[in-house]
Amino acid sequence: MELSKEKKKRLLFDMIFIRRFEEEAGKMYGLRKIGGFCHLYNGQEAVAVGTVAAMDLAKDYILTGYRDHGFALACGMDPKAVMAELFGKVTGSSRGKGGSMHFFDEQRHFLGGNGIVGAQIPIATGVAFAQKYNKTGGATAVFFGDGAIHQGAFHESLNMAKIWNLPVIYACENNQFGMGTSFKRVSSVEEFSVMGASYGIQGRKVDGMDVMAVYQAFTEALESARNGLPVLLDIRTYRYKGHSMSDPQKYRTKEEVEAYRQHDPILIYQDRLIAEKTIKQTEVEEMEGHIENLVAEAVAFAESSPEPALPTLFEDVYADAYPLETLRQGGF
Amino acid sequence: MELSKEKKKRLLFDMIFIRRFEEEAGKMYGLRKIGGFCHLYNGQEAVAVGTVAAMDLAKDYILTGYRDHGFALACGMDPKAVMAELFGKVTGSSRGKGGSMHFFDEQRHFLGGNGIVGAQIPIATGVAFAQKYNKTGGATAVFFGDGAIHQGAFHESLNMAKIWNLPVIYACENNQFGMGTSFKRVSSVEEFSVMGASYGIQGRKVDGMDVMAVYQAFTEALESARNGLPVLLDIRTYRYKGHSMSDPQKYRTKEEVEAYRQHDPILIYQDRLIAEKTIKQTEVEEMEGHIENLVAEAVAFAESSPEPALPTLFEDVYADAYPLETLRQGGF
Amino acid sequence: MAIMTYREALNRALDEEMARDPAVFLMGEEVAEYDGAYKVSKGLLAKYGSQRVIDTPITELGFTGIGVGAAQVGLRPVIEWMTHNFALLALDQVVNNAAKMRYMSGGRFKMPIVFRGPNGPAEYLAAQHSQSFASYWAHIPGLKVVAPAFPADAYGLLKSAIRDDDPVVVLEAEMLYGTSGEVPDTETLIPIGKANILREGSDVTLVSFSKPVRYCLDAAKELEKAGISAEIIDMRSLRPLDMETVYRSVEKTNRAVVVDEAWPVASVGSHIAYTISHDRFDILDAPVELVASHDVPMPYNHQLELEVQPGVKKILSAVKRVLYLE
Amino acid sequence: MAIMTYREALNRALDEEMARDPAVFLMGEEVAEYDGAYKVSKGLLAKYGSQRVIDTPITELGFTGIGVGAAQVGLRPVIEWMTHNFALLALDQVVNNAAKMRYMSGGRFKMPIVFRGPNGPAEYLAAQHSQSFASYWAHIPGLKVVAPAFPADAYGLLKSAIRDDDPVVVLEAEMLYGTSGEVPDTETLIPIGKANILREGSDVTLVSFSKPVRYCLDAAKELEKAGISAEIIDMRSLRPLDMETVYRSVEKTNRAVVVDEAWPVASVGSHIAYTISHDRFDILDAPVELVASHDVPMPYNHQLELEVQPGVKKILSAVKRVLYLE
Ligand SMILES: Cc1ncc(C[n+]2csc(CCOP(=O)(O)OP(=O)(O)O)c2C)c(N)n1
Ligand SMILES: Cc1ncc(C[n+]2csc(CCOP(=O)(O)OP(=O)(O)O)c2C)c(N)n1
Ligand SMILES: [Mg+2]
Ligand SMILES: [Mg+2]
Repeated sequence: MELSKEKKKRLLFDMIFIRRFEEEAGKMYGLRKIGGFCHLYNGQEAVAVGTVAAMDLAKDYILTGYRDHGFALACGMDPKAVMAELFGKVTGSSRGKGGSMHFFDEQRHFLGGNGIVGAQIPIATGVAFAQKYNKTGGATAVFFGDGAIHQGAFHESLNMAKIWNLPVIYACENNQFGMGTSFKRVSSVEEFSVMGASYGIQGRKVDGMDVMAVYQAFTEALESARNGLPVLLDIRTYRYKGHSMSDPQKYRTKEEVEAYRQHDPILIYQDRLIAEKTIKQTEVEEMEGHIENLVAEAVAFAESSPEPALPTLFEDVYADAYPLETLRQGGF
Repeated sequence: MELSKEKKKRLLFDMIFIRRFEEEAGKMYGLRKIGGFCHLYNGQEAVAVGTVAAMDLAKDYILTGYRDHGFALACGMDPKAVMAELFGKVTGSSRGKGGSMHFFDEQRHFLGGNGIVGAQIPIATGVAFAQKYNKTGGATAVFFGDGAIHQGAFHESLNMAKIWNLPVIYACENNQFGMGTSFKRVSSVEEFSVMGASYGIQGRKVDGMDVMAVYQAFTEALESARNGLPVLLDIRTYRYKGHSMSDPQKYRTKEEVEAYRQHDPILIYQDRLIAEKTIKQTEVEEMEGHIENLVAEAVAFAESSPEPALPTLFEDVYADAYPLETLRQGGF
Repeated sequence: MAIMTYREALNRALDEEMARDPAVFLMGEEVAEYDGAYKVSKGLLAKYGSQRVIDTPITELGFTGIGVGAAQVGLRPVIEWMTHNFALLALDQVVNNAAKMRYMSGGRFKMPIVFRGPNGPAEYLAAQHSQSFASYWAHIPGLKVVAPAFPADAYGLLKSAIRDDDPVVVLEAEMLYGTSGEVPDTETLIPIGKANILREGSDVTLVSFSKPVRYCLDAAKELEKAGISAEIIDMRSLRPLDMETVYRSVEKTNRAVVVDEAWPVASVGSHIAYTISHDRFDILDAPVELVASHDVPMPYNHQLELEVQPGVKKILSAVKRVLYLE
Repeated sequence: MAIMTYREALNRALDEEMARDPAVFLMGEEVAEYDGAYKVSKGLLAKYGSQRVIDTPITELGFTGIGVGAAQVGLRPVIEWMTHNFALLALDQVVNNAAKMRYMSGGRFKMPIVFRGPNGPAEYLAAQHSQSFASYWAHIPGLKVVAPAFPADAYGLLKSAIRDDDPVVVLEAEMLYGTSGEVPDTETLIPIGKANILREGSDVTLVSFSKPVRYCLDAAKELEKAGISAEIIDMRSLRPLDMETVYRSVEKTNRAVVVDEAWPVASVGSHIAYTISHDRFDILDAPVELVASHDVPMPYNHQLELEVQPGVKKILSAVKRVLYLE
């Protein structure tokens, strides 16, 4: 299970890339190029990257909530299409109709991007159901927050996954807050891994600030899931930014955030790779330069892309020739 | 915690009474005096009776699902009003508007009677919330089936009950079937008591065919609940009749039902009381005679009561003077 | 033409579609070993096995979401809700996911899923079990909605629904499962979005769907005795609504009565009535009447529950109003 | 008269009612320590403590049901949904329990509970977060429903809602929280079920509620320039609907345009439009127009999302149609 040098570097690249992409997204939000809710992924990069490294997206699937930029990019979605989507442009991955919370890429097996807290949990269970139905050998990983785990959808899904032996990994991306609420204030248990016992499912706590730990845990979880034994993971991570863009963050101290930043998943991993001589400092700098270009390219693409034409609002409602006139109201 | 002789007899009386009442309800259903869904309680009498014996309905509350005849009677609802409700008469406990699934008695602290599987679980949690809010010292017991425990409402409620230390007992009345489905086919665990661990709540299995065991377990559970520690009980019982009135019961054998009938909660308890000389056979016969009269009285009352007048259909929609004309449609 | 019940017609549609396409599966409470709470899935477990006919725990939100996920990756789930009353628990998955998946992904996903089960007032079931939620589904863009009143339509619409690449909600009428009618022997699909003229007439147009269509037929017979000729349109589909067929009829009769067994406010019935009022304003000789249920929860008592709902008497009286005979 | 925002007006209503009646409590996601996701509950935790201002886990079904239970035994819960979009998860508790408890118990229980939160199209939030569910609530007997457009109404209606012994759903307009207006200095309740004539006029009646009321005001100014006098009625309550006030206006103007930002099919807007069409059939000089949102999920792109919704331009064009000027 030891990764190749190339793959190890790739993980570093992906994490730095996501971080930079998010910083840029934040900047573009400040410039009002992006609007609405925009949930940045800074601090949590090791989770998406470690996961995707373990998975085989030729047959496996990933779903997550609205904090989906990191997973979309880790799954290999085109950053230009992702940035353009944030800009609401017609070249965006959802033609400008989805925005930050609704990234999808059916080819890269990234199935969203869901704005309703917890709603992705049963949906992912259904994807795993289909994998079993079609005997694809694939598994599905679904991510949800520490806030989402209390939703009824969680309870209903895990029970069905177990009774039907579905190939699914339930991964709580526990960044310790649901909006302004520390998970400890609204959770009757401190370790979500214990919840597996209610369903005869293995539960496990994972260090989400360590990309290799995530990779390892996912590799093992996948093996279990592929054998029809669903798994529950409580992945401890931390978000550096506010919940969305307009969060005064009074619910935590600057010191707390700073302390976590000292254990930054990127820095730790980078130092480790340098120490073990997998990568050289100069290579990292090269990487950063490359990433800089990619992000700039994405922004330039988004910026220069056209807005969707107004009649596109009537498209993508139905698959077939729905009587279009009935969709128009009020003297269009 | 040893019960007085009188109280012990009372438990026997109540169980026999419920059994006879249900037999009569079944008969009346056959005669088309009662319609719709009618979920009989035969076999489960020890649960309702043992529970109520432990509770103090001056301050405690009980809620259950649609299989509510047993609890309604155990709580002391007037059997005449209950039978009249089954008949849909205006003298019924819900003025003929509720029927079998919707018994209520606010004075006897029986809060229903709910037709949506699992819906009573959060409602009961709210009743317990109010008890704590008002510092009444009371607790709430909510009953739901083995089928209901998988509903998301269960998961959401137990977590909140624990974080707020609500005085509530979650009692799964596990009669081993949800309609035609053995609970083992749809449950990822065999013992629901383990689910308490997901919420830091004590879980416990109870023999629901033994009224004293139920009484004991509830006495202890109530003490815990009153101290702000909610409890989860998995009460094993068995229903003798079909799920509702039109159930061919192909999902179990006659032998299985017969085997449970050998451990009938009434017979066992009656034999025990006779053996320990709490009651004499003749007293039991007297009791049965008395019960026979009560049930006959209830039927006579229901039979002779008037149908609700048509305009009553517009009553009880709102508390105040809602513009009645707007409730009428289609040229009444 | 075979005579079969509404229930059998639905069963046949499921059976044929499952035989035709291995991606079709049926999931819900009691659909497999119990053969369905209303026996619509009778025999399917025996025929297609437990991989394709699946009993779920009582978890409407969960298994509806499972259907959405399975459809997102290409299966064609048929999700049975034991009744639409319980579908409220699953509404979020239908409204926020199934109906919007295509749109919010910019067209990346098909959503070939069917949600079905009995809907509408039944008998002796009281407030929580006897309701029509037609308007909840019809309100939502991205969904299609059908509400058959006859075995042939139940058969043909369910087949169309299963083959449709959009999510389709099927409102089966609980009280009609046991009713019989002719169904073509050969495979016949009924297109979604096409109303059916059940009876031609010249004096008044009766527009309805699902169970109350039957009352319209009875009312028309009564009216005929009084020399009044009623045209009856069974909408069959509630989304899209085939208003053109309605308009053509109203152009002939200049009068319309809409019958919907749901509550009146913000109902499909009042919407159809408005649409006629608006689009055929100039030719209407009388206000369009709506016969809906009274605006109250359903009582258990049988006399009351019948009084709450539309029936022949109320339809006759509405017809008399539009003909200024009352 | 103080000038305050819609948000502040709601906050004041909550504050006054909590001060007045210790049975009133506020529960929802982020209502306490965060002061509310939209800051409607600002300062209430500090003032009333964590027993009465309660942060919940993200469990809409659960805490809504908790509210129902608390109300059943006499408390007066105010349940905040972070938005009505998420209330779909809780719908069952509102529709099947809160709305029916009184009825199915034959009048044994009051249900003094308020469900509130932002509703309706917002900005840049896309399909799952930008929807109006007015019709879902208005459809249900047993509920009352209010949808204020101005701070004074938000204040006065929320106070009435909290004092009402029936369940009341309050539709707050997400885009109006920051808008300002006069609110009486002394305690003033607005009765549920009374519309408000915002502007008198003689040529056409504009009927609306919530955010689009503002567009009607703007449209009326434009129309005035063209010599057209528009009367504007803000329904304020959607259940019960004060149709009498609307009828009196239409009797004067003989023309009506209804504006509703929800989807058109089976909407409150189409219901109002039907009711006018029916009850004032003889005096209408033109079909009642409905300006609703286009019948599509909400897109993220800002130009598209504006185009989807009713706006001044569409209202003007509808007015021109009812005046046969187009
Ligand atoms: C059903 C539902 N309820 C409420 C919200 C509003 N909301 C959006 S994000 C959020 C917090 C979720 O926290 P968590 O699950 O921990 O995810 P994180 O944001 O930390 O990634 C809330 C309450 C929503 N989108 N959906
Ligand atoms: C939400 C919901 N789903 C489905 C039903 C239909 N239904 C009524 S009872 C029942 C079985 C419930 O079984 P269980 O909880 O074990 O209770 P029991 O009947 O054994 O007392 C079902 C599926 C319902 N009433 N509500
Ligand atoms: Mg979180
Ligand atoms: Mg059971």
